[in-house]
Amino acid sequence: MTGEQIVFLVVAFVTLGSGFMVVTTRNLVHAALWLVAALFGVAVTYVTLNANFLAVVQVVVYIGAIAILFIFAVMLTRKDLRDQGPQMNKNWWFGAILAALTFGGLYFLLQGWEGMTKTATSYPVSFDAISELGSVLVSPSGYVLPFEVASVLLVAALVGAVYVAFNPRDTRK
Amino acid sequence: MNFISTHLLSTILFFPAIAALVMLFLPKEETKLHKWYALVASLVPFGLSLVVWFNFDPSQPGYQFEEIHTWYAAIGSSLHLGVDGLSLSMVLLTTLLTPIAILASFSINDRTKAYMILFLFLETGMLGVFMALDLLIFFVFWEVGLVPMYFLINQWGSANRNYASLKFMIYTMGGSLGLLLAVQLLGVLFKTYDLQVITAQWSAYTAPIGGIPAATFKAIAFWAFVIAFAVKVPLWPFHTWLPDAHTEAPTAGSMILAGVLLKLGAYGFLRLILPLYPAEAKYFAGALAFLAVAAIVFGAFGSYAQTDFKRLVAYSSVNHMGFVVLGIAAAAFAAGTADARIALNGAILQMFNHGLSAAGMFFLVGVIYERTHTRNLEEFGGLFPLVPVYGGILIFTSMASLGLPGLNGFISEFLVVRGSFGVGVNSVPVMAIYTAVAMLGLLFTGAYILKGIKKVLHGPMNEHWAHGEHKLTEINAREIIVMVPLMVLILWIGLYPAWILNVINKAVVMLF
Amino acid sequence: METTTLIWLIPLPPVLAFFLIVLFTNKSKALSHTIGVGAAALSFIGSMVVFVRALGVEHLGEHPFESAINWLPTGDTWFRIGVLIDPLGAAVLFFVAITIFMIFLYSIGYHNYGQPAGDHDVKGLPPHGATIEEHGHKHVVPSVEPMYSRFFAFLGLFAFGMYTLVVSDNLLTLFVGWEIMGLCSYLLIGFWYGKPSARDAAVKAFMTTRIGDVFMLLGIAFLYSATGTLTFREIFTEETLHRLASTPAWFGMTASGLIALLLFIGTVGKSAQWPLHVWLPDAMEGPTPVSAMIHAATMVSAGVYAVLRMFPLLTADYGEHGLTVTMSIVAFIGAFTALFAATIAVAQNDIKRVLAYSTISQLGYMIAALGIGAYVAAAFHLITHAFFKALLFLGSGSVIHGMEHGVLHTGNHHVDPQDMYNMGGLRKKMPITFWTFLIGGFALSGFPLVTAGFWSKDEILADAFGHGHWAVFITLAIAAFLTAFYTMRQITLTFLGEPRTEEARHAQETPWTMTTPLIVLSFFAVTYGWVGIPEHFPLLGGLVPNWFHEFVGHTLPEVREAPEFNWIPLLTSLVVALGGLALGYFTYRNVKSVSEDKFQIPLLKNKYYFDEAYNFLFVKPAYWFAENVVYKFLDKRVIDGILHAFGPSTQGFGSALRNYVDLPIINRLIGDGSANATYWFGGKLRVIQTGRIQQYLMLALVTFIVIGAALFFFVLA
Amino acid sequence: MVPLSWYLVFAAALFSIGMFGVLSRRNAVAILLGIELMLNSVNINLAAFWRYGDVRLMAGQVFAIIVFAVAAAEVAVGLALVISVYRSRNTVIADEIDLMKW
Repeated sequence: MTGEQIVFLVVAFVTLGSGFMVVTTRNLVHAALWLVAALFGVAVTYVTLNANFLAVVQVVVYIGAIAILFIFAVMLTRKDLRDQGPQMNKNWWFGAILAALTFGGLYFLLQGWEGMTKTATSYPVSFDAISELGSVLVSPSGYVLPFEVASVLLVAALVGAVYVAFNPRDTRK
Repeated sequence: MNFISTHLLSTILFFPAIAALVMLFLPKEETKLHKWYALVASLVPFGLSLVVWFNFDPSQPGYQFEEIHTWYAAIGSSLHLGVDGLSLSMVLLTTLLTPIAILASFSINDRTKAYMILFLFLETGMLGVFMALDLLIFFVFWEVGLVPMYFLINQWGSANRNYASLKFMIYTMGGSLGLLLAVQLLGVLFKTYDLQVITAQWSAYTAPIGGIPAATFKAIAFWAFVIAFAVKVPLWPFHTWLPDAHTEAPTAGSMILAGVLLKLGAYGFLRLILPLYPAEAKYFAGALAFLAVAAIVFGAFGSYAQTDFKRLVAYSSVNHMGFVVLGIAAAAFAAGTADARIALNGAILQMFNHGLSAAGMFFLVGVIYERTHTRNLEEFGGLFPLVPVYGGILIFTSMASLGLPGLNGFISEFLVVRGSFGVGVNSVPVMAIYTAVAMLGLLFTGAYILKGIKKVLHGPMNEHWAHGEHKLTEINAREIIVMVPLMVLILWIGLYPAWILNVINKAVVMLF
Repeated sequence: METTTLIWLIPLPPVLAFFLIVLFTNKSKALSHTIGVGAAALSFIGSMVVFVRALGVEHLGEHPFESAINWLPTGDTWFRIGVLIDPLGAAVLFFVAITIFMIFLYSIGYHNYGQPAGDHDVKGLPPHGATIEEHGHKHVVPSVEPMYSRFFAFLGLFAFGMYTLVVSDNLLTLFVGWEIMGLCSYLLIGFWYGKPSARDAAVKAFMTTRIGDVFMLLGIAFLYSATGTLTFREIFTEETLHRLASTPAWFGMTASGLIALLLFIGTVGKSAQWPLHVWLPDAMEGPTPVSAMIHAATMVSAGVYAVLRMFPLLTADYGEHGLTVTMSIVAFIGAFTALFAATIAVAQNDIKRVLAYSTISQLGYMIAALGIGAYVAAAFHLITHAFFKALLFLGSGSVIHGMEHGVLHTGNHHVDPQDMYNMGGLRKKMPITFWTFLIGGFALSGFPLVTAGFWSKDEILADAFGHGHWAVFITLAIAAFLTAFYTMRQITLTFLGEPRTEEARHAQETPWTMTTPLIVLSFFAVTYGWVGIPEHFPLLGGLVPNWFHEFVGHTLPEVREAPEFNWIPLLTSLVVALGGLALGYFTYRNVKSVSEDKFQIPLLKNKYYFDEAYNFLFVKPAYWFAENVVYKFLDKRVIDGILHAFGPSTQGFGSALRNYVDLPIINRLIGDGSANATYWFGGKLRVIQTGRIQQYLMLALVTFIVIGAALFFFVLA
Repeated sequence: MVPLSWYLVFAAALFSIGMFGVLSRRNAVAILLGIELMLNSVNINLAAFWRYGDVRLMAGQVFAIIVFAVAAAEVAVGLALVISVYRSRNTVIADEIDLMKW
């Protein structure tokens, strides 16, 4: 077992554990914080995959923006700070079975795939993935169209979010 | 001009239809314009068919003035037109009678535009049947002719027109269902609807179809053809639509019905049944002859029993067309013999002749109906002094219908009788008996014709028509002009039939 | 001009006259009769020229005038028509031309040309007289016929028909002429169509003759089929005749016999032989010139002429050992008719009807003669009879005309100017008519030696006797006796004695246009007999050569020998003629009124009830059959019934389809049923619509997994 | 070196956990949290496939970035909705937001 593998396993267990806490903990603020942990684990995973840019974006966007947004939302919508009452609905067991089945099914499918045990080639030394990514994203022969679409999507989401969350009763002249 | 000379037949065929479409744009109120326009439009095909007639070479075998245009390539059907001596005489009859009928309907003032448009379409439908050399096209035109006629009877007919028009339409359509199926069968078998190709192959076709022996199939298809045409001819006992339709139709409609539409059936016998089913026709000729004789005899009796003048004339058509089928049956019995050819000459000439005399008779009935508004023979009587010219024309035309020697009807009836009796003497004795029985019909032809003349013209004058508002007026100049070409042809064929019979005869010799 | 060209042209002037009068000159009486008579004269001159030229040809029988053209194409060959004048044709043409011309001339006077138009005359009825003022007082004179022009047109067409028939070289154009005459007889008998009796008589004449005509047409078709030609001289070749005579046909006859019989039935109709004789007496409804034309000179003769023409065919299988079936039938019908009609004639009072039955009887003579093979005798009698019978008819017309004058004078229109019992003593009033009528009557009776009728009748009797046809001989002898009797009765009642009515007292001789034809015809009624005196006749034989026998006899390839002279037939004819005349005179000399007439036997007077019987047996059943069986039952009930049954049955089928298929199965089960099922399922399933997003998601996932698993295991694996 | 399978199994596990959260949590915000986990597991896959394929083809990373954008948009709209619902119904419990039922 190499060091990389050890690192991976540690990170994976941490991440999965945090994820599990996200979905099971009663306190929603804690859940959001566990999410931060899980997201961080994912960021480390990106690093092990040599996707440095992604790791950075993960930290900046997810942890820095989205997770914080969640915490705001949790706080805005809480009636009392203790989060009383059941946090799981009454069909939670069925959800669990489905989740397990999904995992089992995916595992079963992956297991039967011959590319499963593929190992990575060594990362080319002089390859600058970030600049390559940048040029591909804005190149007409690359992904400029999805890029633009994504930006339109973001704008639309922005406007939509404002509109939806906007409370007409609160407006004062 | 070059286009017309290479597309002479299709020009004749479609000119009336195109003229009818143009007529749609004429103003609605101008009845006089409609009439003259339609008359001129129908004279053009007549002129062109005269051109065809004079450029036609009767001694050349096969079809002339042929044209093939792609129509429905996927199923092997094309607009294939052509004429031989047989169809040319019918084309000439049609193009001649249409302007005459249009001139005869100048007295109509109700919705003339629609009326004339229908009439022109009718002409195209009839001509199409006579010119078509493609079975599917034949069938299409066969049905196309029905529609205008249905509306002519239904809209411009007399009291019982709804019943009559419906009976006409449904009967004819019902009769031709089998024809459509049989045509489809031929089309599927040979991958083409071209008449010449099918004629060449079908009569010799022996392979079983769908496991059923070809002979059975052919017999069924034969009867499908026969019934379609028998309804149209009409052959006894499929004739009862005829008196109703003819009686209720407007005058010009009756003229065309009797003059041309009945010929479509007989033409079908000659163009399709005899060439396509020589063996079946021979086998079933006895039945055909029986029905023909029944038509002759019962037609004459039926006519004799009438008190309605127009109905009397209508029944006479059953009687006269019976001779056509008798000739055809005789020819089917003994195809290729001199007797058969004489019988066919007679049958075809009888078609032409009946077209002239029946159209004339219906017109004359219409003339008196327009003036008196009755067709009941009992209400006439002794009209001769009031309308001497009309009376003379009526007697003349009646005599043509009666088959008086020296007029056209005699020639054709004699040839039919001669041909079928000849078949009886020389090959199939039963035809002699049929011919002898048909003579009974010929006798009663005299009886009903004389009855008509007697009740209308002769006897003590019915004073009702002599004075005052009911005073019967003499036939007018337009009506005489309608009758003159008919009468001239009646006499001309009666005295010297060779000019037309020569064309027919050469066609018959080459075809059968 | 070529003789053949001339023959072609002979029939044309009358038909041209017909068209000219009908189309152009019908308004002008003078122009019309000028054209009509002129046309008749042209044809007459042409005929005479042809006749004279024919006389000049030796062996005309073998080398007749003939010419033909192609007429009808029939397959690979042509049907040819043409003209033929052989000795028979020439002889017939001679008398036809004369009589026709005379009749045309006579018609001018008969229809009162030059008289004023009538007071109340209408077209379609006989003229009733016109009132004129003369010397200050009014009196009624005969008025001109309102349809004067039309009459000449019809006569012209009639003449065309007869000439066509005579000059034809084939049976078909003969038939054409035959039928055109039929039409004209219809038109002329029904000339006064306003009278119901005339109208019905016309129809009766046409229909009765048509019965014969259709058989004749059948015979023509048969002959044409069997020989391939209708031209006389092609049929009458030895081999053709022999072939026909040896071909068996139906009913135990040979082909030639059957054909001849069928053609003969045509003659039965046209020549008014029993049993188709009924039309001829009724046909007297027509104007008198018409009666003369139809019943004496031309149309009825045409029937006999046709049999004469077909004589080789009739006798083709006659081998001098007994008559063939056909000949026996012909002989029987002829002889029977001769006697039968003569008996009826005895009881008739209408002057024209007597002549009508007399005509039937005389035609029976000719037919009987033909039936026993006496060709020349029949032809001879045909011609002599045509002359004297035309004379008698025209004479009777003259009498009627004179009587009408009397009727107009007295103004009593109830007096029938045709009834002989209203006449009497006319010999003084109408001397020319009397003397010519007397000549005609004696000729008809066969007054010995001087009249033509004697010679021709005697020849027939001699022939019958000479060839041993006893039954025929005796029948004809009795008929001859009756003929003489009723002829004398007629003369006595009409001309002799004293006038029985006021009208007869005021009768007047007729104008020259009417008497001239009488004189001309009476000349031939006497002299024409002299051209056929048998060579072996005592005293007279050989004084004049028997030209007729020599000439007409050579029409046939083999001239039959005239029978040996025998006193028995001669004495018989002398006795019957003179005896009949004497008896007639003495019986009717003093008869004053119809009640004194001993021969007014109802059976005879009513013509053996043939009209009634035919009406009951044929006419009414035919109409009944046509109306009730064919039209009302077959067409209206059966055929239309079946057709109309299609309507209700289709409707019944449709409603059955609706009630038992559409409504329960398609509507309720499938249509409403699917809706109901959906509704039911919806009701049951709606509980899963909880509105809870997570449950939806779960269901979706379950479905996804199940489908995915199923796909994986069943499709991919 | 870590085999590809590890990453994939790891991503599947994270995905299932997130899914469990989505299916089972009552709080709408918690459901959104589960969705975030699922999106991240997808991103891991994208990155892994990029790395284990030809690194010069940047599709994996590009799509991961687009998923980031989508996730951001989703969170923004989702949370706005939650807040809006909360305002009107005074609850964020998913079971109680069941207006759209029969």
